Amino acid sequence: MSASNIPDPSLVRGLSQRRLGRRDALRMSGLSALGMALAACGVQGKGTKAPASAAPDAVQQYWSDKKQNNLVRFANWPLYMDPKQPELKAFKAKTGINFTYKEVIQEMGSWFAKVQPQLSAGQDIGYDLMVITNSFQFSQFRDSGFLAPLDHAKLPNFAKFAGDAYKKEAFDPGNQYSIPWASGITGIAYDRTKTGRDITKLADLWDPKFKGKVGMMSDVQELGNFGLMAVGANPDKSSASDWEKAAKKLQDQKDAGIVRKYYDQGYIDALGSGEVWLTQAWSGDIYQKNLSEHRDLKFVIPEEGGTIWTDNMTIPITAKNPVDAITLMDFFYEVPNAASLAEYINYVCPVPNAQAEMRKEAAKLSGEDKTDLLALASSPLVFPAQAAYANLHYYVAFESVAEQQQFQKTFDPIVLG
Amino acid sequence: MSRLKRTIAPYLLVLPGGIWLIVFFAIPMITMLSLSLQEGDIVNGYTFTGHWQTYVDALDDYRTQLIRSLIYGAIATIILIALAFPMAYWIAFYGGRRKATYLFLVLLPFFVSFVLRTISWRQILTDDGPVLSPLKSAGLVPESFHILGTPTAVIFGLVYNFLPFMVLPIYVALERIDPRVVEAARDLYADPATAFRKVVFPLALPGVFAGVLMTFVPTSSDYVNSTVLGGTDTTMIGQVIQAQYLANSDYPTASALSFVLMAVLLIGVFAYAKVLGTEDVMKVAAR
Amino acid sequence: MTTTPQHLAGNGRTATGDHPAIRFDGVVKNYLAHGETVAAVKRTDMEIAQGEFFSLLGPSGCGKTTTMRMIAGFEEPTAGKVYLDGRDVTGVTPNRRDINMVFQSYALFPHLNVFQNVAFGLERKKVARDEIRRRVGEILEIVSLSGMDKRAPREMSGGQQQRVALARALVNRPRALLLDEPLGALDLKLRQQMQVELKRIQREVGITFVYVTHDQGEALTMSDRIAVMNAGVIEQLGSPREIYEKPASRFVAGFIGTSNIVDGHVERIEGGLALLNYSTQDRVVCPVPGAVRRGDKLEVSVRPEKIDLHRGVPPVTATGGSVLSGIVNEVVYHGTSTNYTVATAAGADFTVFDQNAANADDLADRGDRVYLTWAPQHSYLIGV
Amino acid sequence: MTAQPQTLQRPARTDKGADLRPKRRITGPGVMRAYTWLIILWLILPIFVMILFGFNDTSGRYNQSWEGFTLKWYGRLFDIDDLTRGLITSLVVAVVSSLAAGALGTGIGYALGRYRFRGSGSVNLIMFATISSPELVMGASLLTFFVSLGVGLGVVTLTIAHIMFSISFVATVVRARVMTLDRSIEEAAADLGATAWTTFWKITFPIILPAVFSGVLLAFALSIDDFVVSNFTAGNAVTFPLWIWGATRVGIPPQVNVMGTLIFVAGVVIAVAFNIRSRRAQRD
Repeated sequence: MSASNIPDPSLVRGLSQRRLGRRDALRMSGLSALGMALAACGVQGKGTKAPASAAPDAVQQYWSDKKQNNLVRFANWPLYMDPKQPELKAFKAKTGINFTYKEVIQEMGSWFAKVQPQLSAGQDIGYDLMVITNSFQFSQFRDSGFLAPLDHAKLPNFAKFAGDAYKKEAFDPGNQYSIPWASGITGIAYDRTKTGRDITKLADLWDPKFKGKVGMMSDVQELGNFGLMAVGANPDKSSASDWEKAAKKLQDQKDAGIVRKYYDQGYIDALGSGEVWLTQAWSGDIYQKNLSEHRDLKFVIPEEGGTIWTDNMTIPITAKNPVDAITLMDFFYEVPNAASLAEYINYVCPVPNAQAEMRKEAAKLSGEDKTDLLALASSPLVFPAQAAYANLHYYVAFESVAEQQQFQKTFDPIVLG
Repeated sequence: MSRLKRTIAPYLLVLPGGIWLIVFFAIPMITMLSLSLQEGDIVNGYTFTGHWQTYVDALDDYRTQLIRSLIYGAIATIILIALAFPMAYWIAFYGGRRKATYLFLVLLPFFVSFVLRTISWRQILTDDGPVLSPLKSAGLVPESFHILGTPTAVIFGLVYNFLPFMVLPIYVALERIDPRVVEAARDLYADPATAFRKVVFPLALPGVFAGVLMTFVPTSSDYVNSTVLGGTDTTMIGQVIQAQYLANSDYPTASALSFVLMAVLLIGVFAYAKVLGTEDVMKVAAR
Repeated sequence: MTTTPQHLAGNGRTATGDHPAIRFDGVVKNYLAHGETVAAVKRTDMEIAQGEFFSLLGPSGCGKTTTMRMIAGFEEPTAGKVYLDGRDVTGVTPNRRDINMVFQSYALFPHLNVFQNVAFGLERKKVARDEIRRRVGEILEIVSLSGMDKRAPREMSGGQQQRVALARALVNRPRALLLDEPLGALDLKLRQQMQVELKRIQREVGITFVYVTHDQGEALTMSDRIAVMNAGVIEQLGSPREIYEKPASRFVAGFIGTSNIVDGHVERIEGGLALLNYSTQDRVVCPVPGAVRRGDKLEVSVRPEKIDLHRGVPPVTATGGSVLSGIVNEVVYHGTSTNYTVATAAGADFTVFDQNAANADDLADRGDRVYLTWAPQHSYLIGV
Repeated sequence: MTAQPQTLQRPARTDKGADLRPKRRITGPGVMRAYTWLIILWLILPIFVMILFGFNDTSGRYNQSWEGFTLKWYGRLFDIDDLTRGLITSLVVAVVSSLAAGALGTGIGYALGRYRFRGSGSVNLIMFATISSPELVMGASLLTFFVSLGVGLGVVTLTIAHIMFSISFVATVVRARVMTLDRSIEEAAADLGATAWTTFWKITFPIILPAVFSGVLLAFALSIDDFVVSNFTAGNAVTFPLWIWGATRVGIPPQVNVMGTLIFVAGVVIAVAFNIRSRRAQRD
């Protein structure tokens, strides 16, 4: 933490964006107690001074010759918007901009692998807007120069309505390349009827009583984070030796036969079907599962802490319609739109005012619809209380590709064993 | 003129498809070999350095998965022969006029997507699903008993998905046997078991060989079954390769593993085909 | 069919008559097999006359089919020239030769019905639709398939398919019709019927038929002339009678019907008859040309049905002819005749067909001593 | 009275016969018949489950436990745009690739079945290699190939890949048919005045057409069902199986079951129709 007060030499030399990210991460973690509510963080300016694509005139250069073309092509994850696409329809009605919406992103790694060839060849990937997670692929996208720098003059709603926490994400300081779509918390989900007791801490994931009934995530970052927190390390401040310890801890868990499987998002099905009794989980999933199947699955942020991540809207550098894209990005930050979106996707909403909006809307409804919406508006998983953030950690921030590869190599054998 | 036409005609016919296969099958294999010897990362690019170490490291890290895959493939293949043979035998010799109908029933799963079928099994075999739930309520198996996530589940899935590939070639081979040959054996004092052992089985062997060829390679390189039905210690090499390519973007490692897998399987296949004669195997396989 | 349709019979082309329908001029056909040259047809010269029923007869692999395929144009001669109607057609592709073929397997187009099969050639020649319909109807009548034009080939019997193949070729009024063992796939009874039928049709349409077969009976029944081929060489070319009665070689003698062949040295020559003696009472008498001298070694053939078989006593009647004694080895009863195999004093086993006529009581048994006699004119000197 | 000995004899005889026959039926074929049906049921069970859950009255995204019968998912079949698009992509790719592979494979199959030529061994070898190579490796190598060329992945590369793995199957089917083709049929056409071109289109092609057609059908089936190769070469294109694979992370919506059911039914109907047609053609 104190490191943030000492000027980083590489920063002075105006070196890599990644270092800036790391430095920022440190600062962020220091402020985590307040959920980053404090705006007193002068990183933004420095960030925009960062080299390469982040050169001060980069934004100007990129946007100077761009015009609105009345079309935006949106690439998103499956089931990340109401299939009826009410928000997009509203957007079209308001702006006259046509849209295509495709749920083509299923995994960060595979998405990167898929579009990397086209992007590096400078070809249009067929999308003007894509939602990507703040995993290390985010840095890969950014460091490869695949993301267009955002012109914040075109994002007034974001400036106005975005929760403060979302304005200074560690992985993209100053939102140079991205603004959040939705955010989520990684914690533990469990089926109270199976476990027979409340789950409160990470240690429960290591409880031999649940042998073969514990789900962990196959994403090495998520898995590694939990391993790190279990050995008492803070993921975003962790070192290679912490990683080793965490990997050992996770390997023990696996060898003891406690882990049923390393899941992608399939853990939801597994939890629902009784395949696992408790599992690493993302907050919104559990909400949706309970709502749609009238289940009472629990989600908890473990005592030792959970992690928070963000899925972000970005514009690929080769986009044909960036102006339309950035207009749409800003549109999602209008409070009613943000509320409408959150109603469907049930993840943490980056627009705090949406909570009030939802309650307002609920007042107009009656019966089950009203209760549901009110429940949603009060859900700590969609609008986490400030206190909840106290326990939340960020992803491990890597200083270099080599470091990231080392991290991956440390945890890969556990998942792929 | 016409003689020249006749000489070049086969080449003109083969050329378009042949070029397609060379450009999109043979050359990519070479590209993959080349990439497996390169160093770098996806952001900064790769350069060829003849880096054999990738192979050493990859095999060091994933030897277990490679061997496990071959073992799963072998077990699945053996089970497949045992399951398929009696069935093919019965259809071929006792199917009568409904032979085609039975074969059609065997092929029915092919009309449903491979992925969907496998996911469907997941739904059936799940811990509180229609199979295990009654057993658990009846107290026949402990509450924590499960099938999914075990090697058994993975091999079960492999056997399920590839059964038709074993039944068909064995059926074709058996169907070709002239029943009079079997009668002749009986006439020459062979009891039914001996007639089967000395006449039917040897004649069906090419079918079994073709079946092995058509099942061992896909089962041991599969990653869908182990991903959907497997657990923590059932990872097969296909999963590793898939993850290295499509999640980690570690192309050299992925290429090296693919190349090793292909080499192991293709050398096996070609040796196998050489011993048995490609023509025969292909003939049965083509049916 | 009493009247022959004018256009089928004459067609104004066969009437030219100056040229043989088909002429082979020094034709040779070699194949390259495993790097070695194999002669399928050795240097051959032959002529087939207009309107002739000509058969190429020989065992399989003798080159008869290759010869025919060279006429059709499916094979090109390695050397020499093929003339059709006096025109050199060497190197002309089959579809441009005015010759049609009836294939051994019939080669009917399975996806086309009878009418479409028969009309195929006419369509290629861009004959008018009405004309096609008329000619196909006509030819189907000739081959007795009227009203079957909508049938698919697989719905027909072997004999019917054969007729379709014939009609399909004939309807084009070819200069010559080539038939490649067309009756091979039919059963005996049908085959005999079709032989008569074919001969009738050929007479009616007056087209040159070149008929390839390995069945000597078939060739003898139908042909005007026969070329007997062996190992790529025409061994004998002549009328059926000539070939049967006067085989030019031991091969021909053996291949056409059954022949008994004896050899021996000429003892004396008397009035154009050579005498070969095997013992005091065993002798073969054979008419010979003047060039034959005493002491020459001769091969003499005699047909089994020309021989009389006498049991017990040596015959006194056969003074001027051949007499051979022997022991009966085998007796096979054939209904119309009884066939004997007799080990003779001449050293060769003889086959004798004894007609089961009215006096069928003098049957010989195995082991009986018999005498074989035949008239001098029934002995034929081979290879003259 | 005279009938008595007969009635006495008869049961004895039939007893003996009955003794021999049914015994064999029960021990051998009888057991195997039951076994065969058991395996067939096993093969069909997941299909049944898939169809059943297309009628499941589930309220949310998750379609896991039975909640009652409904037909609503059939009415809302095309509610999920991307799933619909995935299905359309699958169909388009399958149509294009099966036709292209049909053309290219027929050329190879015809040449191999019809001619003897230098290099046919190599063609056979490469076909054998494509058929017996692991799909995974084919997909992976194509991915490296396209990435090395700097070609973006998408519907085009996907189609290229599907054509590649289908060619050999079509060629094998066509070759088998051409080999059994009576050569004299083609000669007969030539003899009747047809040029090589006419012979092929009027005679040879119609005769081998059923084989070409079943080759194309096979290619279509391979393409529409393919997951492994597609996963590597589709880039940001999404096919029906790829969408399902992606959707497993959040639960498979009932529409997938419905589409799966419809594809299944369509496939079965086409196959049965094709089978009946060709069998009728054979019988006639």
